Amino acid sequence: MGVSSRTETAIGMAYATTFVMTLASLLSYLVNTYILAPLGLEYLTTMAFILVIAVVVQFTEMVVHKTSANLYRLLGIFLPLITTNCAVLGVALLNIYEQHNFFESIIYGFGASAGFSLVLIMFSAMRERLANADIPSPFKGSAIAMITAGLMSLAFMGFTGLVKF
Amino acid sequence: MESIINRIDKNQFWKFHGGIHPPEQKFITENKPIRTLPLPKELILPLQQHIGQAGDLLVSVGDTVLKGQPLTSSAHPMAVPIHAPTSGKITAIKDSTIAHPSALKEPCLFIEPDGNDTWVKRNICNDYTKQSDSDLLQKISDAGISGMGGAGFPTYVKANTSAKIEFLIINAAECEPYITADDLLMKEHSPTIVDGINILHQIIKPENVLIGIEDNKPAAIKALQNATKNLDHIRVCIIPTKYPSGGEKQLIQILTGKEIPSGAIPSSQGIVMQNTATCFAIADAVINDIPLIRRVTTVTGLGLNKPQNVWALLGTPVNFLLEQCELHPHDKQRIIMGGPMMGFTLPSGNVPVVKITNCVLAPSAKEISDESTEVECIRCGQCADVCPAQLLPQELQWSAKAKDHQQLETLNLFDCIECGACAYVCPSHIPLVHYYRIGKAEIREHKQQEIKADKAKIRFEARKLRLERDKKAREEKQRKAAEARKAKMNSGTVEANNEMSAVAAALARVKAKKAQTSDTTSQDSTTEAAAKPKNPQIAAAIARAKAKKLANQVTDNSDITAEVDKTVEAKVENETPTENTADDKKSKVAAAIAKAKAKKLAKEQADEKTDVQNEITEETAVNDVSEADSKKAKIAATIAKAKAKKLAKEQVDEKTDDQNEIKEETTVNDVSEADSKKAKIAATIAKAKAKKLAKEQVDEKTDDQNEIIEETSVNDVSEADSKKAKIAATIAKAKAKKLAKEQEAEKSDNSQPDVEDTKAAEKKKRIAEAVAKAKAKKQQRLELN
Amino acid sequence: MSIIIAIIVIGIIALLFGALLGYASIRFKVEGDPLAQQIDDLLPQTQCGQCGYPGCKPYAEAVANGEAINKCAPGGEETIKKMAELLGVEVQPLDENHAADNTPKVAFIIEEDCIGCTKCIQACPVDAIIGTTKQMHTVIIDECTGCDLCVAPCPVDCIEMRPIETTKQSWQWDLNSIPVTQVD
Amino acid sequence: MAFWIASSPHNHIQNKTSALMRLVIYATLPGIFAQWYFFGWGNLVHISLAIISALVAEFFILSLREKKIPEQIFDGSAILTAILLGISLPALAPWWISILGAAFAIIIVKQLYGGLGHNPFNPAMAGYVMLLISFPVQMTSWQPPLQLLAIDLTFFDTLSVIFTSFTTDGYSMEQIKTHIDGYTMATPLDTVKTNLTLGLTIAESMDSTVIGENFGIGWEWINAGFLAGGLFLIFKKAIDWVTPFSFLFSLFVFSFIAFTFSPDSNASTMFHWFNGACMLGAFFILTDPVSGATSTKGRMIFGALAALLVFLIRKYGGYPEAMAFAVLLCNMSAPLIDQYTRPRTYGHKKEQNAEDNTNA
Repeated sequence: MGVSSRTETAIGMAYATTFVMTLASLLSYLVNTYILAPLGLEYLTTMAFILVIAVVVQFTEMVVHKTSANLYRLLGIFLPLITTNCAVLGVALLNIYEQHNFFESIIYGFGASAGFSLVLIMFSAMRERLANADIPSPFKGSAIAMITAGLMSLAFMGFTGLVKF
Repeated sequence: MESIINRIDKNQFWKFHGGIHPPEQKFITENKPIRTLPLPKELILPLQQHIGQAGDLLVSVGDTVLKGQPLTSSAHPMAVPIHAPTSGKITAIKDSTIAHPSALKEPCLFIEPDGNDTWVKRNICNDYTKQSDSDLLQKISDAGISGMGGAGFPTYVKANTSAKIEFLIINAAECEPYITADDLLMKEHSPTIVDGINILHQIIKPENVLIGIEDNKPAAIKALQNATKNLDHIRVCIIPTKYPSGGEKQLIQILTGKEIPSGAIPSSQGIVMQNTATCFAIADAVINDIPLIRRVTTVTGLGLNKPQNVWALLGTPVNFLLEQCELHPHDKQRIIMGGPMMGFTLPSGNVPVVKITNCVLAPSAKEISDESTEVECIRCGQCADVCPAQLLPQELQWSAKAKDHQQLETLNLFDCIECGACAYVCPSHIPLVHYYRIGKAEIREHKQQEIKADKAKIRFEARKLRLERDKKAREEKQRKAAEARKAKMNSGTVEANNEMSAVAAALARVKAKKAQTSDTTSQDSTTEAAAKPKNPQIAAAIARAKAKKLANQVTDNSDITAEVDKTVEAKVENETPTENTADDKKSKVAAAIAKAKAKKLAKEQADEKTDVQNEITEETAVNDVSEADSKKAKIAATIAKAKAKKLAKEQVDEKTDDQNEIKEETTVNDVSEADSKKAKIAATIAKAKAKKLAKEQVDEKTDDQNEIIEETSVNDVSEADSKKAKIAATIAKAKAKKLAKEQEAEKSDNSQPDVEDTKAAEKKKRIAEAVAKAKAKKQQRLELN
Repeated sequence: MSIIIAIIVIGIIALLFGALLGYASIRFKVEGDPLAQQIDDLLPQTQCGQCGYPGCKPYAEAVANGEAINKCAPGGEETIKKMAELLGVEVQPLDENHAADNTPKVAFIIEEDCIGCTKCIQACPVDAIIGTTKQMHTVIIDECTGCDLCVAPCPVDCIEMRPIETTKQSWQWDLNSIPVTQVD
Repeated sequence: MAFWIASSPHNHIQNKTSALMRLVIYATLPGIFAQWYFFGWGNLVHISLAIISALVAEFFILSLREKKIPEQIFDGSAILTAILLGISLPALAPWWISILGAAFAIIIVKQLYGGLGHNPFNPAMAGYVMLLISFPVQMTSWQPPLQLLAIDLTFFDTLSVIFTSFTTDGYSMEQIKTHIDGYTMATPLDTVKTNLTLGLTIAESMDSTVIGENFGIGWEWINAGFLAGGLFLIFKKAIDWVTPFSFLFSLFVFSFIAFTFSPDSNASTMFHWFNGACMLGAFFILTDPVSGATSTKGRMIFGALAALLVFLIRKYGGYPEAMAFAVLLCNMSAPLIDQYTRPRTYGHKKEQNAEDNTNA
């Protein structure tokens, strides 16, 4: 919501999230396989992963701040908020759940974030177009964005059954 | 490059993107010869008729001028003069509506023709080929020739290019519907036009001369071909009719396939373009020494009975033209200067014909209907298909409506040539061009403002620097002067001695004064600001200072000192809550202190303080209290003697707070009652304070507390159910006891002066906590209620 | 026992990552935040002090440190919008205390009334008034920012703010404002 | 009198948005006729129901928003939306399906975004998808072509089925769908899909009665009707040719590759072309300028993307008819496509433009 009002920020966010997700699934795999599993501490995965994600996000924030101060400013609070993006933790946990190996984990994390990025960027392009639309005032801003998201999910229903597990 | 010429010879041209075919409507005037009009009664000559600068006036009101006499001159390179179109008298020089879409008023010369049409002395030149380039240029410039196609760019500037020119393109396309001025000019005066082209050729020395003409003017093409039969370097290029092929960039693309980069001028690509009418004017000026005082103007439209091309003197009011062509106006009649695609409507007929006026259009209601209503854009993209600049008009439109300037610039708004093709095809009838114009004007304005802001910033910074420098310089000067004086004094002369003694006396005086005041302003210098009694804080500061003085006067009495210290503290506390609430009180305190009666003061303080504390309990946040702490600490540091007593007093504070808390616990009724009770408590405390001496505090206070508790619980019994009240009372009692214990403990701590500060801070923290607790509880209760 | 192991393991992981972050923070250190400078660039530079700060730069610094962005009256909504975008905060309406009509104006000295006191010259933040003691003063229109700081100090009230006249160049294509003259 | 002041250009093409809409509506007629001929009155009933519902919804919203009601309500866009929705509904779906669908399309998908010109999604297709997801049973109860019906379906029968779900003779939907031989009938696309899961090859499926001699009884003619209408529109320059061409061509390419690769498990190109809502989508829905891409390059991509999605969903997806989903997904990506396919402005170098795009 916060970053999807302009394509520019959405693309920045997409990069950041992709980076975080891929790195997080990599690290969480390592942590799980080489630290937690040997010690029989699997019940700590969630906690450890949150730690991992927080660290990766912090790291990303620093990198972004260094490399692109402009993007850093545009993303603002939303950059650290990647931490709370459930998808990141979800991917990390699913990796364990589905018992992916090292490369599968990375690919899975990358794929999930690529999908997230695609939708985010598409959504932002739509919102940019909507910014100029003559929307009734009660629906301006977030309201119409939510409706749009709803309609988008309708469209994505078309992929039902496309993926065979 | 030969290939371009080869292609042209084969009549193969390039195409520009888009373009439209609006109804041409040239038949209205194209078969009628150019008519010469009688002299109008009055001529209105705007001083500026071209892009650039207006010249300086050479004449004044009342002067008699001859035909062809220059009226303005300027040394500015972008300025060309204007000339008197006929002989006559200048009747006025005033602001008048000019030929511009804005219909703004600009300075104009009014000439009343005398009917004689007397020429100034002319210098007819029969063989221009013998003249030097600079002479020719000077002539073109002096004749006041500027582009007659639309923009009005001074011609000699264009011709005086230093770049190597490959193509000189003569724009005879005349793609706008209705207009036939150039067409007729070519039909009737092709040889003169070709002379003009040759003059330009001589100056510019291009490799090729191309005349671009649309294929809907066969007669003009024929006339041109005849006139250029023997001239190999001139090629007449017949291009397909399509709007806007007469646009500079478009014509260049059609003929040469080249694109002029955005923001660049054609000469950077080795191309110069001139209009046919301009060529005619050049020939007229160079050969016949006739400055630009007349032009062919198409007066057309079905709203006229006699539409025709006319030789119009510059300055002829449009009204006169319309009269001559017999306008029969209808409701909502528009008079358009220029063509139907790019022209602009005139607000009145008083607007004069100027150098760029190639058409005056008076359409009937049927031809051009009135404003059709705009509906929403459906993104059909037809506008993008016809845009000759390959812009995205629909997206520009969204951004223009949303005033998203950044996006507009990203979409290259400034490459729009305002040809109107997009608005012409728009099925939703959106006046697209109008939106772009507004957008452009806004962006331009904005840039202007930005430039101005930058300038202002620089000036501001410069000024600041200067002021600083001045100040330093002044100080330096003073210092030097002082040194000089010192040196003089030391030199031992009588005068010097006198001076020295004078200075010494003055110094002594100052010192004495300082000594006097130093007692009163020992800790801070806020008394300096005493001149501003309005400021409550400063008033408080003064009051503080006064109180201090007072304290010094009665130093012996430690009790009173304590009281005074409390005053100071009360004031400090007064400062801490939100200012607007405290202002009144502060001034009150100030007034009270000014009276300097110790007892009264003490009482007042007590009231004040309790009030303030109550207030803190009610509204200030914890950090306010901590702020108070820091100030308190400061004062404490300076008044080290009174520390022990102050701490003791702070216990009272704490107690008061706790009492409030207790009371709040026990009270189940509403706030107003609580307030009255508070007041009672305050009174009690005040009494207690008045009585108490530093060492017997604890016992007494506990007693007092108990009393208060009894009181409050009794009050409660009468209002709330007795059980609750009893329980509350018990709790209160317990708390009071605990409190007393605490206070005792704290007192023992107080005996150690080293840890005083930390202890005090701790205690204050506890007060803050208590306050917060009380607040929370109160809120809870309110919610419950 | 396993709890202790768990705590130790988590602790070690945390330490490890902490070290990593610490290294990263040194490696990716960012020098100085040019935010105040950027904000200053957005402000209209009228130096009018209506925001309560003695000039645009001090206000820009204050905004960079968390001051409200809606105090610049000459900049109006436009500036607020830009600052909001820059700082990534919501657009706020212009602060009521600072609201003013922000049509561009310039100071104009009524020359007959001017007594040559130079007070306005001292007040002008951009040195746009020229003149000297006991001589008539005048405003350099192109330099005037329209801050109206010179109006108050004038002892004879000979300075007034006049809206900038529209010229062909600055015309905003407002067709509706064209006075339609009646012709017969 | 006073002179009238206006901004240039002063003359204007005599073409109106509403006229454009009307033209598109006329162009749907051949297809509708074919539909009526092969499937009876059902769709006509739905079309009229949808039009009424759409107009009422439009009126309601416009009056709430205090807009110019008479002009906007009859600009044709609402009617066109309703017609497109009515065409795509199963002929014998209950009456409330079309009412609900049209109201959803107009109120939520169109007017909430500000009405004509602002809606990012095609209202008709969004309405259809909503119905399909919410009421899968009703929305997949396709009536077989009339000639395969065991029962004679009159106009009144149709009305009766739509409003009461039973014919005047008391037959239920299920019974109507049942073939003379006792098989339950489905659309050709459905049939092929089901058969594929059953392990039958395409060739075997093609023998199915629903498919008939060519690619599906009735369906081929309906699609041909819409093709004719679409060509008419292109001829009248009411729609751009790029999108349908790109779509059909890409669909051809995808299905041809698949077909040559594995003819047993992939239907032929013609089968794809002339089944379902292919032509309707290609000429009437994808070309909706409001929700589509704008530039020529963008339209190419837009059409190709739609074709890919149609093919993928038809081949692998859970829903047999992919057109609506594909349209919505393409609508979604249209703004993005637009942003990256801005044509080079006159006088701007290629690289510079590319840079502009990345900045945008």
